[in-house]
Amino acid sequence: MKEKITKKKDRWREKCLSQAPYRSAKAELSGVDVDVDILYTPDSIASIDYPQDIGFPGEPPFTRGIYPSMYRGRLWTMRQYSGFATAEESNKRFKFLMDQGNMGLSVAFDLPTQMGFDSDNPEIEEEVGRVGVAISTLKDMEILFEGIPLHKVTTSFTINGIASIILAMYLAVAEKQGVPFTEVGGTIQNDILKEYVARGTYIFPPRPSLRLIVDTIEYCMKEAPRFYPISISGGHFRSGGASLIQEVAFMMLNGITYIEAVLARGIDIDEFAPRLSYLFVTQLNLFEEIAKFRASRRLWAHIIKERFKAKDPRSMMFRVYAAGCGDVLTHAEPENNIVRLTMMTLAGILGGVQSFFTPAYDEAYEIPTEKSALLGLRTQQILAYETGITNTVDPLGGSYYIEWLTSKIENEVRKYMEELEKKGRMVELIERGFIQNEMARIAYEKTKKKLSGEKVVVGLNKFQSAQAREKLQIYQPDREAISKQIARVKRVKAERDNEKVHYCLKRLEGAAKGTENLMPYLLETVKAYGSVEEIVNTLRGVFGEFREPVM
Amino acid sequence: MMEKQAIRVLIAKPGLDGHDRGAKFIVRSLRDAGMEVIYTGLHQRIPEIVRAAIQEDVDVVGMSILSGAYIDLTRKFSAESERQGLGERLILVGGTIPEEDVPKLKALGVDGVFGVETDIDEIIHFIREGVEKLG
Amino acid sequence: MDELRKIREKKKRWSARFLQDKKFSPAQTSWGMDLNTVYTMDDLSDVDYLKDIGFPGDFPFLRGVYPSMYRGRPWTMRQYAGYGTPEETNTLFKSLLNQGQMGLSVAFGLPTQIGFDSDNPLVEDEVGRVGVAVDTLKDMEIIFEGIPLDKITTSFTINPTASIILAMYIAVAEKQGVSPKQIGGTLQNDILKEYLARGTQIFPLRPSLRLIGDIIEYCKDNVPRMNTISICGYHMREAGCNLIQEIAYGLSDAIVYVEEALKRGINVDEFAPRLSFLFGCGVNLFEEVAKLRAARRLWAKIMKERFGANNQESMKLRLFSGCLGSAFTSKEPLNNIVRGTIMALVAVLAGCQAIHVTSYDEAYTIPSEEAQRTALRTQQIIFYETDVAAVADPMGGSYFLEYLTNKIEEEVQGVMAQIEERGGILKGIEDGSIQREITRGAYESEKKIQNGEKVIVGVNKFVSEEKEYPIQIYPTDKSVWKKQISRLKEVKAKRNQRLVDLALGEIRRVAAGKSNLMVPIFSAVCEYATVGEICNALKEVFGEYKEIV
Amino acid sequence: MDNKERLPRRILIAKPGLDGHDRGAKVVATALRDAGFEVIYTGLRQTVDQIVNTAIQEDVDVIGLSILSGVHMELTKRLVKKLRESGAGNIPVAVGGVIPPGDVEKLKEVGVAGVFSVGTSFKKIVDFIRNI
Repeated sequence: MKEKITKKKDRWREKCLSQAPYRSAKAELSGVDVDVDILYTPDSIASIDYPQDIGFPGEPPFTRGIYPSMYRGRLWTMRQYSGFATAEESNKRFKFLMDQGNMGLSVAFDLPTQMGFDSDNPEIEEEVGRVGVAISTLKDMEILFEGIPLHKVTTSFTINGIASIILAMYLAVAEKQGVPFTEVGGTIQNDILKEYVARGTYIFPPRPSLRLIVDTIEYCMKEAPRFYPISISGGHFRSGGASLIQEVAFMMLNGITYIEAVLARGIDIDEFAPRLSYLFVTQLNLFEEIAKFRASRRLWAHIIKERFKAKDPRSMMFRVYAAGCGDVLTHAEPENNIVRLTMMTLAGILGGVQSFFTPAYDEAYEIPTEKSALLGLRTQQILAYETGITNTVDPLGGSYYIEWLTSKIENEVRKYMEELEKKGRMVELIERGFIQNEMARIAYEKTKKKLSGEKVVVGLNKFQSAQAREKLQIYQPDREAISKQIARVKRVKAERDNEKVHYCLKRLEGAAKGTENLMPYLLETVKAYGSVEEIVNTLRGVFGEFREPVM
Repeated sequence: MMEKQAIRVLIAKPGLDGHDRGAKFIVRSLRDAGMEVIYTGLHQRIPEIVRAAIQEDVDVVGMSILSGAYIDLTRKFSAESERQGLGERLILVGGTIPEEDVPKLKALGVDGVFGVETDIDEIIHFIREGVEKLG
Repeated sequence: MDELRKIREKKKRWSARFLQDKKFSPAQTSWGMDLNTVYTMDDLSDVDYLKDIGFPGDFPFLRGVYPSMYRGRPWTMRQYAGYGTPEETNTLFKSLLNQGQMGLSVAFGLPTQIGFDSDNPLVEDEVGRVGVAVDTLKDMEIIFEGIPLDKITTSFTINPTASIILAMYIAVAEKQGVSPKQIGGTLQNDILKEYLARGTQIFPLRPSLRLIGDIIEYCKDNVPRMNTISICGYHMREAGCNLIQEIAYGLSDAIVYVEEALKRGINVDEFAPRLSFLFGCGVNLFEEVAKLRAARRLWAKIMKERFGANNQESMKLRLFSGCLGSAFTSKEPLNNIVRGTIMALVAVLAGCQAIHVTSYDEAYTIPSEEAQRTALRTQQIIFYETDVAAVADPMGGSYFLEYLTNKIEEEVQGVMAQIEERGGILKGIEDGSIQREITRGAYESEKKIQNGEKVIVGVNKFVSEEKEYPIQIYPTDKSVWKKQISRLKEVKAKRNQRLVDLALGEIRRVAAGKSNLMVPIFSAVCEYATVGEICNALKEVFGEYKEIV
Repeated sequence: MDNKERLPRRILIAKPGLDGHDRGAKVVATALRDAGFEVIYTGLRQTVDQIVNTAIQEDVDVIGLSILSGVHMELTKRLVKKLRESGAGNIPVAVGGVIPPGDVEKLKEVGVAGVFSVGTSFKKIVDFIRNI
């Protein structure tokens, strides 16, 4: 059969195609371009063994999805990232989005919080409440979740350098609401390795940071089993300019690093691997993006099973949270971004993600307005309820092109990972700045192509209209609200039991010098209203600070 | 004839924002264009940036700001330049900056403002002309 | 075969393990067929790749009508446009061409579509409202002023007056020094769907069909690059029928036109390559792609097997596709950009030759320039940024899609057979049974929306508080009408009335006989006879259609 | 039951103007029939004079106009005027179709009793007629 098709295809190429001139096409899979054929047929995927390579949803290697009934059973979580200014304002936005059908909360923090500064620190005053909500003490966190019962929602926190502190605060809020830790669900990003390469909110050097992460994983495993203590991210590499292959490969190598660090404490893989989650972004190349999710599921299942000898299929599940990539949005003609975001959201859903975030069309970096935030949610709802794509699991499965791409991506990632592993362990490669350079090289090439017009961006470098540059509106936080936040932090610091705070910080310092799990100490400190900055300074005293290798 | 000296540029990322893709792209592009470029890395405080500019004796200081705090940071920069005596340099700010805020930045002493979708050749050209004028 | 058995066994085990007691919602296709949770190879066990799927550019054309598809060249991004006066339309066309649009598409005002002149007191309010007003050749000259007709192609949404508009277009070309042999484009010219769904019919059924036969015959000899009919399922779908009926009615109408042309003794391969089709693209991604692929395979078989076509070109179902406007909502209009994107994607994934994306504000006004731009950008982004056009029929082989394609083809064949059993589509139109079927569908689907069974986001689920509409309503005034009647007066004063009368007399004479009407219509148009005058001459002979209510 | 006797029973659904999109008109006519009303549907392209004549001859209780081509203001004004001139100004008129929100008040000023844009629920329309 295969031979017959190949033969006929060759004849077709000769007879029909040779008379029709056509452009060549490349996949942007990696730095090395891969030629994409003009047509895929059964013989393109003849080496694929259905039961072994594709299989059934809910069974390893999970190519078609990690749950047997996927979106027929229940929809992905529509998780719109939001948070700005103060806890009060963000609390209001959360409630608005929940009223509109948002199923899970997702908190964005301002940069001072992410970097471990309190709002009342005059050195960073201009950044308070700008790109997310300001959280300095437990008081702020209590207000953020005022009237939101924590056993009814799940919350995702985009926080890394101080993830353990935020987790402690969230658990403290739950305790005050009378919700047992065992009923608290959500995710903290807590993936520090990618911060050194792509996002920049690191504080401590990699090794102590890694310890903090293992502490949270171990703690959640025992105390808060519904909580995902880490979301291992490839997405930020991609947004920072990496290729699709790098996105997957860096994520998996980081994942391996975390897993090995936990295993080093003598914990069994099947005890914690089911609580790991992963984060990708989607860009515009629809089929490549869909294939990426399928390939990653298959590859990760193999790695967990073969390399780490997991037995529980749940350990092998690649649970993925994805977001549309802000990097491909343009400031010119912002409505065009609605089209782009629709495509990126579609890629995620056809890729079988567990939750998705569609950014707002009018922000490339800034805080969305209520209207644009709502449109992001509407995009997901239209896909979920109007397009019928949730009616069957992995609807593209079997497509010659998709199956070919899936295998191709899997192989390319595998090759690239092997290459990198030969060069060293991930932590070392990051410390040396190797990964950073590897990524910057590709980002540079990509940006050049975009600026030269070789890579078409509609409305930007091709088909610009006269009024191309719409008015860019930068979110400026309400100064009055910020002043209130600063005043609140000062008041909390004045009114709390300062002796107790000092005592807790001392205990924390002592524990940090040893090898104990730091989570109980952090919990104790935040409950005494010890602030983010105070905790970070205490830990910095023990751990030191990371300095970026020079470019 | 004296050989023309390469233009020296300091690219800085003030503030806490960690999105350095744009800054790194500029660094590489300016180097490709034959300039000597010093990149500060992330999370630079303004006084450190001004100090580095004086020490390295650069012709151009470019700051990449994507967090929206460009006015505040630029104001700090110009006060600090005054204090440390930075003198005449070509000052550039790049990032997400709306049209109507450009005059405000110019009033604070910024020579050129570049949005995120600016053509790189435009920036190179601007630097060459600006440095020539400075003498 | 061994592999299939293995998969079947495995699937059975898998279902027993996971799907028996698990809670998951049932799902159906839009026409009510139950869907499995997952599709695998064994759902396609009777498919023979070479025979049933094949290669693009090769019979049965399931994977596309051209071998290289969009790698060879992009589809034509054809945004339907035109309003107000011919001058305004001309300006708009030029701006769209500057924006990268490749083909023009003219929307006509209702009076022009139905054969009334702008100075007819009955139509005062409607001149230039839903499209441009054309009374005489003069207007057409203005619309295409400075647009070289040998360089672009134009699509005309015009039906009972298609012959007049075609004659005018040829006349404009000749004035530009362009031979009719060089001009290309598409006339909608599909009268049957007007009786069914769109409502611009003028004459009774049989003479209307004769006019279409005349156009086909005339173009074959004189305007060979013109697509003579665009056979529409689109409007029936918009009027309420489901996607099976959309294709079944469309293809049944097409068969009528083919038979009409064959009656004149023309060989099928002489005219069939100039037939094209217009179907809708809905938001149901997989169904809609499957539908268009199924239509392609089915049409190829009909042409080959039923009409004995030999030329492959005759078997190709060339597709122009448009977003279903009925999927758009006037609430939260920006949501329509999301819907438009999915529908445009459907068209591309299905391999259409030309695509129109509806502007997001079209649910209640003439599109604003910005909304029009976004609609065009939707297509450009899909082509240039998403790379879905890099591979021909990229979804081909998907178990779900191929399964749906087969099912839809079967269902469409069933409906077509039923229509034929009941005496054919013409009889169905004449006795109103098809119209009733369509209305029933519209009513049922409206009820489903109202009781929430069919979800429309922002309308019956996730409804936000009604805010101000962020949309500008197209302003209307009487200036278009005034301008238009004053021009018409001027043209009438300047033309040679005696020659006009002679030409109209010739139209009446030919209409009563059997010769081709395009010849006298072309002469009348060149003398600046009006659309209304020509239609009235024809009405005197043909009579008028009476709607069955 | 006296009260019930006086409830409106006969409804004229009319499509004035040239627009041929009759999906909405036909769907509403069907829905009203389902709700137990007697519905007279005019068919396409009715002039204002024709609609008024039919309304009087058929002794209808309500006139419903369906207009999708944007000419609702002009046509409605003309129809209401004609109704009054013919001594049938007491027949309530409802307008349905593509009506921008800004025009709703204007239509009511002209004398229209109800305005129903595309997507209005059948129940709302039925309730409106019952409450006349």
